[in-house]
Amino acid sequence: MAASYTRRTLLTVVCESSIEARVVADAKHLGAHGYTASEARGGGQHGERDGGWPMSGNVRIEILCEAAVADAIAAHLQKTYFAAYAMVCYLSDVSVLRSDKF
Amino acid sequence: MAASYTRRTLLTVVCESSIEARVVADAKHLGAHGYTASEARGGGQHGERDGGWPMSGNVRIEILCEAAVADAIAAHLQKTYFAAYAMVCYLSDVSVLRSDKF
Amino acid sequence: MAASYTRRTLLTVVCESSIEARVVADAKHLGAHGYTASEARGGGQHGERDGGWPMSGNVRIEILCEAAVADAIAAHLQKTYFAAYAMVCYLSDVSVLRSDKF
Amino acid sequence: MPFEPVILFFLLGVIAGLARSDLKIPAVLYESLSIFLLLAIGLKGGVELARQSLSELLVPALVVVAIGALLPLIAFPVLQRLGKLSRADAASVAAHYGSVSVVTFAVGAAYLANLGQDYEGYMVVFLVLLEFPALMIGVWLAKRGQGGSNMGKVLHEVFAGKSIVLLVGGLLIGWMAGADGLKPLDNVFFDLFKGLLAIFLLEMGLVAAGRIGDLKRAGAFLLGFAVAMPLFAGALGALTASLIGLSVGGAALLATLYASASYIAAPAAMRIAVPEANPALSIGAALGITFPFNLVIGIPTYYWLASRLEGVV
Amino acid sequence: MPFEPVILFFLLGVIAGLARSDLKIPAVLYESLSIFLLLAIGLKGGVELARQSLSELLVPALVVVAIGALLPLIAFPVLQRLGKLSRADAASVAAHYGSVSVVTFAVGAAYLANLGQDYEGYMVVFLVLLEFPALMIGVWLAKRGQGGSNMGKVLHEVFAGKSIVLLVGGLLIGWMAGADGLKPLDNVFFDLFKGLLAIFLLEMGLVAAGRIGDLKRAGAFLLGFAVAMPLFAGALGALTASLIGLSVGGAALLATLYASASYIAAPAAMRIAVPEANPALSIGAALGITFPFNLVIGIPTYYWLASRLEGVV
Amino acid sequence: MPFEPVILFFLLGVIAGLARSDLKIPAVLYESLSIFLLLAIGLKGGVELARQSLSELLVPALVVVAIGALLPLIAFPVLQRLGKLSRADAASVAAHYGSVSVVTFAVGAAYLANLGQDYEGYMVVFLVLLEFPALMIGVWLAKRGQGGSNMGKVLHEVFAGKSIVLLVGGLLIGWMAGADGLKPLDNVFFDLFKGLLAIFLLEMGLVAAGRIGDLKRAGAFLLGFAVAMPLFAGALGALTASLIGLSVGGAALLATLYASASYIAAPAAMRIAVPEANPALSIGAALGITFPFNLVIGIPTYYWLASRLEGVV
Ligand SMILES: Nc1ncnc2c1ncn2[C@@H]1O[C@H](COP(=O)(O)O)[C@@H](O)[C@H]1O
Ligand SMILES: Nc1ncnc2c1ncn2[C@@H]1O[C@H](COP(=O)(O)O)[C@@H](O)[C@H]1O
Ligand SMILES: Nc1ncnc2c1ncn2[C@@H]1O[C@H](COP(=O)(O)O)[C@@H](O)[C@H]1O
Ligand code: NA
Ligand code: NA
Ligand code: NA
Repeated sequence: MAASYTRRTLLTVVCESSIEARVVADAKHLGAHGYTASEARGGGQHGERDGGWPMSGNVRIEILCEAAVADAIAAHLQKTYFAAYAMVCYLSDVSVLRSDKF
Repeated sequence: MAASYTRRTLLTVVCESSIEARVVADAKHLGAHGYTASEARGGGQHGERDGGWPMSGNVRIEILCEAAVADAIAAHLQKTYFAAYAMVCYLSDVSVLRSDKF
Repeated sequence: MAASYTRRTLLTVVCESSIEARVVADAKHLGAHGYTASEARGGGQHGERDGGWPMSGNVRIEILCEAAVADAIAAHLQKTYFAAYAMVCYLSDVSVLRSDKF
Repeated sequence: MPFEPVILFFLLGVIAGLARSDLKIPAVLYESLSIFLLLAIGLKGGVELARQSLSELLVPALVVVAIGALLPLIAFPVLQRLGKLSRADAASVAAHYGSVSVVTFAVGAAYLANLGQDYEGYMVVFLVLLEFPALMIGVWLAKRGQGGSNMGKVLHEVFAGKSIVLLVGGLLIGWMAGADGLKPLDNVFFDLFKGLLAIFLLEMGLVAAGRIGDLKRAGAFLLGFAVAMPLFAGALGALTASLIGLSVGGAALLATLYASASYIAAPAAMRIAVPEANPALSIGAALGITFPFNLVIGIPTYYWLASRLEGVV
Repeated sequence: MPFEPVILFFLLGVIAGLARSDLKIPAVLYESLSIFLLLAIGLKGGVELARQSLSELLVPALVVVAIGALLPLIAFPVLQRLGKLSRADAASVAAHYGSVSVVTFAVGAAYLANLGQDYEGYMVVFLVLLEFPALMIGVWLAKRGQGGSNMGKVLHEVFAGKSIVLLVGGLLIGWMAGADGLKPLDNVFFDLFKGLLAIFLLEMGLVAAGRIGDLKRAGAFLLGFAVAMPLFAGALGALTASLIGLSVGGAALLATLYASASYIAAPAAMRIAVPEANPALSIGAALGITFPFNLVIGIPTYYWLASRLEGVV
Repeated sequence: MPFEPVILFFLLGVIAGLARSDLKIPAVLYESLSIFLLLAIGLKGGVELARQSLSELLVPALVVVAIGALLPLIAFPVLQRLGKLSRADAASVAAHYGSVSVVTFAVGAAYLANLGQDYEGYMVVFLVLLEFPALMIGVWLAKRGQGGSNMGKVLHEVFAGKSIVLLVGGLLIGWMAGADGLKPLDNVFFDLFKGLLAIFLLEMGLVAAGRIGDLKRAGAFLLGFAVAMPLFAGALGALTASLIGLSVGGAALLATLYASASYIAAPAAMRIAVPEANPALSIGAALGITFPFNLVIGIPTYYWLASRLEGVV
């Protein structure tokens, strides 16, 4: 196969929409080169968030990056947002093409 | 790094929108503490589901939980919905912060 | 547990909406039996794509398939679209039920 | 036969769909328009109802519902025996055809307005009443002698379903507020009705074109059923209308209601209550054949029938 | 007390929400309607403003803002001492009640129109001016003596927030174009206003019904506050109106503004600037109690109050 | 020069975008409004066309298309030689400027209506006819001598693309139904047109503000081209109009069509057919410069030109 893969980390953050811009800015600041965001609903410790009106919308943000960058972002999110905002974040290992992008 | 990770299972279910509420309720009943849902389109054994009208919409549901809970939910979905509904489900391993949440 | 799992590959493609139909058609041609798509926004090498108007929308496509099929699709996407289109793609390992579907 | 321009929007949608145009009506616009149409129809009916003595409606309503309930009971054995459909499929298709299509009703009303033909304002009440009995009967037909009929879930699905909530809610608001109270809302709910119906029909055309694939799986019997059943039901509707003494316009609309097949409430309810039924069959027939058939051929036919029967019965 | 039909749409939404209907107004329709309502209110105000000498507005505006700024300052100690709320929660709730609700204002204006009661067109200017001071005060109350007040972010969040952009933008466009220039847009921005407000209220009813759970966490004190505060603020508004010599209609609207609690701008600003405040408390009170209270009971009461005060002061 | 208020909505959008407001017009509202505008323009043109002998249109239409086809052929060498753009980029930009912008056309028509200036109703036919030849020419320019031109895909992309489907569909429906048949739809498709155009322009302002970054990459030559090209094309349009004997209003609109640059059909088609062209260049120029230029300066200029030429030619 022509494709050659590199291991990278995929950091997924689900949080309330009101902080989307800040989470993305923080991630870039800590070394992320890109992100993907999509609208989401959900439920967890902070109750049901059904997206029916602006204050109850969630966003699902995915960031592909090097493991160290993912760690730094996750640590930053934990410190900055976990106490006061509805937020979940998790990491997984993926194989990417064009590793220089991430 | 301040962040300390725990392994958890991420169960992803893609199914027709009409059963979203039931799948979420079942998952909670079987031990899930939260979920994330977003609108989706797609295609598979049951043909194209383009989301153009209510009956052809899909939903993508993600549930972070312990491996045993994910197994239980997956087994339940298989038994209850696989025969009659458009549905796909898969599991992957992820690292979470704040493992007590899941 | 009644559920018995098989390993499969999950190929995720994030790309500009204008080529969604072609990517899906190519994937089916190369052996995919299904796909899931959802609207997305994001940013990367090609700048911010905020989904505010049709030309700036992204789509997030997921394809569950055998590893060889995923490799073939990824290689094809790299060859056909990477140079000219905003696109990211990555692979991860997942466990599926009903492996014959994929 | 006079010509109703909103149908052209439906045809445009069908053609765009068949030509694989990238024209897509966003799902949210579909939902928004259907919320609007359901509310507006309810409000209109409610305003008419406020002019009406409710007690006089009781007997006609009972007759309309009772005869309407025959439709799924007649369709079921035909589908199961002649059509060789499984019990679940036969029951689900019967439920779709026993229930009613709000948009077909709206096009029928527009057709009459175009002709300057009046009709009883409380027809909307019949629309509401006819929506659900067939769904109950369908579930019962599917589950007879099996236990675990899920009837409770269906009841909730139907009564708390958005189409009943909006129709009945609109009906009540219209009834309470009356024509005067709603006057400031007329600019939206009455004046925009037909134009927005046209856009909705454009979307329905696209959706119907997407069901063509389903029709292949449906088989010749079901295709025939999708044309014969509305004609039979329309005739029954026109007769029932004579029985309860409706005007020509009212008779045409009752025929249209009986003849129409539900594609909003019924698919949703059947999917929950009779999951083993294949939705491609019932939706393909109802939306792919019967809906366009009624729009283009059925409604003028039912009107003609209603005019014929007037002198006779 | 006369009867305002748009409220029935709100009630329908509440009932549908409590009955766990699957009726959902798509989030995009909510956003689209709120864009429309904000723009339309701004345009209307701008057209009126063009008829007005701006310099005459200066003193009344200063009085209205200064007295309005008392509201969060009065509410805060009550919430913190009597209500035992944390500093952040007390500040956030105070900011919600000090700011204003655009939709409550719109229903108030519809109520007056229904009665044929005129009011000063520049009330919309007060609406805009009252939106943000309370938010600044809320942030200041929360952060006093803590440093890191984030005031810059709040200022940007508020002034570049969509509700101010659309209201002020509409105001300026209306002011520049004048009634004649906007005439070709009246079919949309004026004629559709009330009907679309009705649909928006249906949605708000669904949202409010979803906040019921929050109310349990809020506790009895906050429930009482959510009724008492608007009555107190409404009375203060009616008095302020006498002070600056508004008509009865204007006084009723100013009372409504003071009495209303923000649930668009305030939640967004507080979430960014005072994240440690629990949004369930402030939103539950503002949207779950005060908003419906004002719609059904408050507005007629403020109008009654305004009529009473007219002769007196 | 008279003043067209809908432009203020565009400016509001630009300002909100530059101020980084959180105001976002949901993508679905954008799509819904563009469906509405395209359909409405088509319907309006169709109704006018029904009053027209089609055979008389043939020669003027051929002239308009033939001269319009010169535009991309002239722009391409300028862009490639003087502007040093790659072949693909030059071809893509040429295609954008050779094709037309529906919204610029609509604002031009509103501008004339505002002045009480009539124009030939069949201008919409020219709008449709001018949309695609330039796209074909652009693809041909990009692929000349390379093989694999994808022309088939482009043809399908354009003819089954939503803007042609809705414009032509509307045209046909309007033509078949005629003014009388469409009367019940006027409340939506005609009365709401200008107000909804205003909201659409607000959104376009936000989008245009977001293209500012692209302009930096575009370089000084392209910025100059984005102003000079519409002026040149507008003059050519006014001359062509004299040639075929259009009224002043018609001449102003034809000039506007020639001068406008496509940002709906062209970007979509070029993305598929000439992927190696950088969309930031063509969209940045067309949407970031030419569109606002035409709205504010171009349209009044073309009207002035058309009035001047009237006596002369
Ligand atoms: N166990 C879970 N699995 C998947 N998503 C979750 C889970 N818990 C929370 N979430 C998502 O994260 C958001 C915030 O979570 P929380 O802070 O727990 O309320 C929720 O609204 C969900 O969308
Ligand atoms: N191979 C696949 N990869 C990704 N998603 C799939 C796949 N197969 C099915 N799906 C999704 O699952 C839904 C139901 O699948 P099915 O039951 O196979 O029709 C489809 O509409 C797709 O959204
Ligand atoms: N590092 C990343 N992590 C997640 N998504 C990304 C990343 N880089 C790019 N993307 C997504 O892929 C799209 C195209 O990427 P690009 O070709 O780099 O502009 C972007 O608009 C994002 O949605
Ligand atoms: Na029926
Ligand atoms: Na207030
Ligand atoms: Na042009």
